[in-house]
Amino acid sequence: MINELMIIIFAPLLAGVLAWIFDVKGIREGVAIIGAAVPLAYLIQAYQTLASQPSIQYSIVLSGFKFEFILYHLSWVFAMIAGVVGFAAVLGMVSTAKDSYEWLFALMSLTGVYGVFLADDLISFFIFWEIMTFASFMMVLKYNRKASLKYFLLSVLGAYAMLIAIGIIYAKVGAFDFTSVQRVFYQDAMRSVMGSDTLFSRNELLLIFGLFLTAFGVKAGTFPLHVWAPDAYSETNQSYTAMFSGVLSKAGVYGMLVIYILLGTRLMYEFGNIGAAPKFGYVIAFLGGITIIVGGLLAALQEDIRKLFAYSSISQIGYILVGIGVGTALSIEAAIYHAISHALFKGLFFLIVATIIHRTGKTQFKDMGGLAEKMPVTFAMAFVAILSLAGIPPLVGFASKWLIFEAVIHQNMPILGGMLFFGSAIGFVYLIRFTYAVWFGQRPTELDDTKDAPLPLAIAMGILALLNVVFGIAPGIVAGELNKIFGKEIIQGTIWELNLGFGRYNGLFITIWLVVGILIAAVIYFLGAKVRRVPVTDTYQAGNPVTMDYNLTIRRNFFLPLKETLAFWLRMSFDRLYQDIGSWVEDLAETLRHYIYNGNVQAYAWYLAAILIILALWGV
Amino acid sequence: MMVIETALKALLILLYATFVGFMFMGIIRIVTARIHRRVGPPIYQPILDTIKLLSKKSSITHGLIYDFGIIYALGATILALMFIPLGGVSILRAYGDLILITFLLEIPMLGIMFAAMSSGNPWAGLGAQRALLTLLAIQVPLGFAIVALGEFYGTFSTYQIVMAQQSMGWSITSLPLLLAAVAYDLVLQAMFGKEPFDIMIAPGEISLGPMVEFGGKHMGILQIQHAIALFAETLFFSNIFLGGAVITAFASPIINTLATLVVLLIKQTAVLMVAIFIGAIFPRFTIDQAARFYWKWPTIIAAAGAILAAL
Amino acid sequence: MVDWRLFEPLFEFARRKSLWIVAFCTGCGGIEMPPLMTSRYDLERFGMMPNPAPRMADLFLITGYVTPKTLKRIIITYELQPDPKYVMAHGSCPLNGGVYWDAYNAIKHLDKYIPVDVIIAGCMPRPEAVMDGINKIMEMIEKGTADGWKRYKENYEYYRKNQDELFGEGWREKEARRWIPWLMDRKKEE
Amino acid sequence: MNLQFASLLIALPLISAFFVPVIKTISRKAVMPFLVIITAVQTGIAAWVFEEVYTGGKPIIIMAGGFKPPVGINLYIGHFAALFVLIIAVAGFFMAVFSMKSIGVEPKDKYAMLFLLLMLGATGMISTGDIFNLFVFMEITAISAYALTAYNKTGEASEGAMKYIVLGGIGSSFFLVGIALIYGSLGTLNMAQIAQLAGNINPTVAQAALALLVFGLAVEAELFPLNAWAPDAYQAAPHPVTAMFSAFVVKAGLYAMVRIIYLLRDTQAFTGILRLVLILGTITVVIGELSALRQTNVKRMFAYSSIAQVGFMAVGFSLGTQAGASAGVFHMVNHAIVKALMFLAVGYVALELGGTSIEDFKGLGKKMPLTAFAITVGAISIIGIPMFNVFWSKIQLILAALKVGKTGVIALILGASLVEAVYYIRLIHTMWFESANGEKVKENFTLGVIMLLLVALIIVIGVFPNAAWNIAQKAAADLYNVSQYIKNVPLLPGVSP
Repeated sequence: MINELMIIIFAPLLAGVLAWIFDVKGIREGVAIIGAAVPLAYLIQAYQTLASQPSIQYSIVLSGFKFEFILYHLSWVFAMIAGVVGFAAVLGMVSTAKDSYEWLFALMSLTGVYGVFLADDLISFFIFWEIMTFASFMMVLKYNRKASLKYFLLSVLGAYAMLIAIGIIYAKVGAFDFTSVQRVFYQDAMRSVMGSDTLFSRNELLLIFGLFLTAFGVKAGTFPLHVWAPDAYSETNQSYTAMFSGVLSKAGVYGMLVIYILLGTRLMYEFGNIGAAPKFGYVIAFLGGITIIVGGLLAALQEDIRKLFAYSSISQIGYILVGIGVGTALSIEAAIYHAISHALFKGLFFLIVATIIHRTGKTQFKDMGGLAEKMPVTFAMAFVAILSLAGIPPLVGFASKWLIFEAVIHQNMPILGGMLFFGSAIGFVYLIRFTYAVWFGQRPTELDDTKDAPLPLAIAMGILALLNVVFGIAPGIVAGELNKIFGKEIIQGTIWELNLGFGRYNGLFITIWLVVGILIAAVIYFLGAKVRRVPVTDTYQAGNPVTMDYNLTIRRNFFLPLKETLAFWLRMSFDRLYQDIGSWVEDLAETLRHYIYNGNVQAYAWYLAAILIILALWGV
Repeated sequence: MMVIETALKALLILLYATFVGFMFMGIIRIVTARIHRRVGPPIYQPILDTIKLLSKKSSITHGLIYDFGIIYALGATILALMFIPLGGVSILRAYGDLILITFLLEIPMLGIMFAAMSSGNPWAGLGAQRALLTLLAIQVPLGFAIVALGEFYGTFSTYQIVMAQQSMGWSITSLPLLLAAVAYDLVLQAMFGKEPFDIMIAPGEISLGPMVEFGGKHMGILQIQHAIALFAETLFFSNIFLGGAVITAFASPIINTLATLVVLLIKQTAVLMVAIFIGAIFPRFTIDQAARFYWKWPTIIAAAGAILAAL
Repeated sequence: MVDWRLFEPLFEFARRKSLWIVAFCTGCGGIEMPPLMTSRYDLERFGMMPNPAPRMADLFLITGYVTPKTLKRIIITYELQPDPKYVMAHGSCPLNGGVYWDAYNAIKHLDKYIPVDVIIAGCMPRPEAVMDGINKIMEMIEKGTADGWKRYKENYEYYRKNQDELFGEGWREKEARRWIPWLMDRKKEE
Repeated sequence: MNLQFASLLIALPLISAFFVPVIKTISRKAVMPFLVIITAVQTGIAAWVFEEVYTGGKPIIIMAGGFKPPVGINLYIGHFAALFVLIIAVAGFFMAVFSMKSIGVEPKDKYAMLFLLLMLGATGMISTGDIFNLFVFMEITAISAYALTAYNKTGEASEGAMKYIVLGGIGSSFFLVGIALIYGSLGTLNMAQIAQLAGNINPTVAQAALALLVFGLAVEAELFPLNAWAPDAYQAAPHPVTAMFSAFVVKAGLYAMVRIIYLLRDTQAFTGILRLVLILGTITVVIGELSALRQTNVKRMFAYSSIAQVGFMAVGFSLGTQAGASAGVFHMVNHAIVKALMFLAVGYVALELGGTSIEDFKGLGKKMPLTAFAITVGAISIIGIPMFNVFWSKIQLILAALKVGKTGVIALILGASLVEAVYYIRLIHTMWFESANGEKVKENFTLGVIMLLLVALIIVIGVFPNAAWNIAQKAAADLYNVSQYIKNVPLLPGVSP
């Protein structure tokens, strides 16, 4: 009997390879679904085990490295995110995936992400991190070279940063597994408190922290390393993006948590706190805050449906980082909660986008409109997702956002609080833009025979939408799991209620009273006169007759005034900066090669002479 | 029994809020008229308007969302109302969380936007866009004001804040919250949709923006929603900044409640008056001017308040 | 279901007391509206309110002469209004052409195209006269004789015939071509 | 079976090289098959020796004419030598097979002879235990390499060969001077004895000698800037020869350099030279990668890339720790496999589509899926993606370097490998996702099998690196701890200068 953790990690990869080899339509989809379902089943089964014992562990030795894997509450929660959203995304891909290539790499990235979440030592963490990056990169490469290259370079940069950090730690600690690394840093912290000299000097600590921050920041899409995300998220199979943005970005979040787990105490003692929040967390938190604002504003100004949601997920990740950065138990729980809800609604959103693109073949807002009548099911899903992301009670989006708000403001962090509020408003803004341009208004005639979502996509969306609602009405379910991570009741309350002591939120009451209010309104509505359905052209245009020949809907530059207001800030772009650096390097390289390998043998002989002289000076 | 009592209470609150809300709308029109040296309509005029609109004999719809958005807006407003402490008689005051109420006061607009945009009228779209950008603009000072409150009192429960004010005086008597209150009041101006921030419904320019397609009972429901929202927003403001009111001086709870309501009514009217006066004498900002304004002064004031409260 | 006839008097009162106006100010009469609205004659006393959107309007003011071009808008705007709706025409031009009685391009009889409840004679009627007309229409609403909207429904063929005679068949679609150029950006892009 | 038969590793290619003209007089057609058969036999012997050494755990010492060293010349086939002899033989065999298809230019008999001599030289360089003998073998390798470079009778071929000759000549002459210095001061040419006596050598002489030896070998080992000949030679040489250059000729030079440096560990010059090699290696990596960045000729691009990889190995060895040496050896093995595969594939593409410019690779995935797949796997492996072999050696190397605190160097190298990722990914995208014109090519079965073998090797090592890693560690140990080396060689007692 091979170990269940191994099954959880490698089942998707195996399925992917099989699907790739037996490239038969029907078979490969079945295999892939099984490959995505098996880990989920094992995780659900593992829940029973975790109730009795603290963790499940497993380790193997390979090329001199001991690879250790562990499944405990934290990794279980994250793995469940991967499991559910990954499964939904795979279902979606059944409709949208074109060839076995996509199956192979989509499932490979799922394996990678499972590995990252279950890894218990730095090397396997790194290796699965790389696998995840590589697989997702291949998914993008198929669609767009430039975007994929940008993504890969930034990711590999991050990965190498992580590698160096790991190496530095290894050189001092002599071990890779989390427990011993954590122990060493803890002892270090104690030493620094005692005042005796520490194993890692302050600067080394800063270096390691910075390197890790870079590594995880890239994957999470933190400002200013977010530039890859919009292109990469949009230039691939959108069903896959549900996984890409919903799960893979959570690997970066998980990494931030790993920083806490490993270096937390040491950093806290070295750099001190502000209030109850560690100073080093402030870096993360403020980066997160800026990410919220930048991502949100740019999302509002996009003209491409995929890009809008790409930026939106950057912005949402910002929330999670703020929660993590504040660094109290409550705020971290809030952050994980938001990680869950973000995975749920953003996965749902990208599946919706996948449906729209699958059915209409359009990606620009200017080509869409009035689809609500043609795709009612999809629109219903979109409605749930919109309310959830905009943070409308009683949906999961609000519960998690509310937790983050309370956690942050309770720590007396005014600026971050303001950033969060701005973020929620900008969420409204870009969502309405999406709603208006895609679902409402006048429908271009070429979309008149658009069909509704295909069954697999519909099922996938249904799963996620249902979870959105359930976890919103009964937020205590999630809160209970999160409390297990810290082993104490940080969020009290029943399954309906979150009670922080200084603030309460009850999903059930809100639902009830919302229903009551809507009933009252409905009564008034139905007492009124009968309504007559009119076409979209029967609308007031200063008395001008309206026909379908014209575009009644504002589809381009919907937020032009915003653009004008922000004109100054929009002029600076990190994306362009990086591209310039890239081209500089290329030119430099070309010049170098041109001058060094100039094909002139005398020059080569002179090199020899030069080296000889150097040697002589060296020697004598 | 419990349920019936609650339901009765809720109904009473609802009726009271609606009635007072309509009165407020009437007051707005009268006072504005007086400032214009006009006679102005009778104070019950908004009620007549609503009855007329509801009694229209024909009415159109642009689809399911067009109707549902309206209903949702009113429902959400009623929901918000239930969470705001109204002296001692509100239903869910125990769950009246600052953040929650702030969100709840915003979501009716979402419903209206959905309905308006589903009509496909370009002016409705334009109005929605402007309304959203106004929302975006006010969100920053609003957020800072809320943050200041939360940090100052260390709790998010509106009711506890009211109680605290009973003992330690109104919020605006302390500097940080005074700043927050100033910023919040500027925000209220946009929440009421009064000048100078009513570009979203600019009647002459985009013919009421989001409202352009609503007629008959849709508009009537929106009038009711507007009335309740007016009541709720003023009530919220006077609760968190003007000390609310919890009167226990008299023996019988009935009289206590009535006295509470009266006190609250006075405070709400005061809040309303400020808004009217500002609105009556100012011209209209374009949307980017409004955004720049809100992101400059109110934000600075509110942020100062929040930071002071944090220290 | 509630029997709404009981409330009919209340409704009539409300309708009478809150007339929201769509003012079609193309003619010279447009200049008479500002004094009516502002502090001199303050129409708001009667709960009347200028209102840009026809969807929620009750009273449709046509202030002055009507040309075919404006008539098209008048008809469309009128049809957008929900019942019950009332029309009031200022001046002699809508009544019988007035000074344009022999102009080739002015509509002589507005009530051939839409039902008009009250026509205020005069060229131009002063605000007092207009307010007199408003009183008149309020009385008519009370008596229930302001039934233009019913007549338009009943004799729609008649009105439609006159309109089509004037403009030709399918004029709504045809004419739409040249108007609203700012709505044609999709065409411009391609 | 008598271990002395291992000397066949040297003898077989030599003798058969001289038999080639005879074969030719019998039949022109038989030359190439003869070459293949000889290399196959050589592979068999090498495999046997490998098996013997790694099971027996003791190195095989072959004394010419039974004279004990230092009087007689001895061959020392330790773990490292056994491993690399095997690699040389296998690569030689594959390339011989490839040559049957790829070499159309006459005179093939000369080609076969030079081919065998090249193998002989490399084998000798790796397995000899005598420093002058090393020089001789190096010259054999070099000269046959020059000739093979110029084998395609084109202008650029002769130009590349010319450059190679000039630089190589300078290098080996200085190498000779270095040997002379050593001999003059120690009076012995036997490596073991040199190592034994290295302690009491005059430091100045030691430094000068070491410097000259390193200098001479660095030319063969392609360290910057002594590698200027490499790009032209690689591009101009026949495809199998290029593959062999990259697969073992360079590594033989590198081996010789490292071996000598380690032998003279006891001298003061040791650390200084190590630092020098470290610097050279780093620069080699950086310059190599950067130069490859905008190459439009794929073969030349691979040439630069392999230069950079050699820099990696040099850095690994110059760390001066056991871990570093192991990593270096491991990287040598992996790189030999990958580069053999890639140059083979590129050569094959050039054969089929008539060129190695990037244009010819457009839509290769449609035209020659197998070859494209092979190149892709190789590229991904070189970039250092997990589950492919190079990843392991790279990570071992980096960890070793960081253990001795060389963070800056590592940062530089990793930055350079970012560049590597760029140009390889561009190539992959061009191959698979760009529009192809031209019909599908029927791919040669034998070459396909060879490529698939190598691909399988890459992936197997990538997934289960244990075995390869242990072998590499053993080999590195053989290279690293010199005291063991001295013990292994049965020096004639009492004979000392």
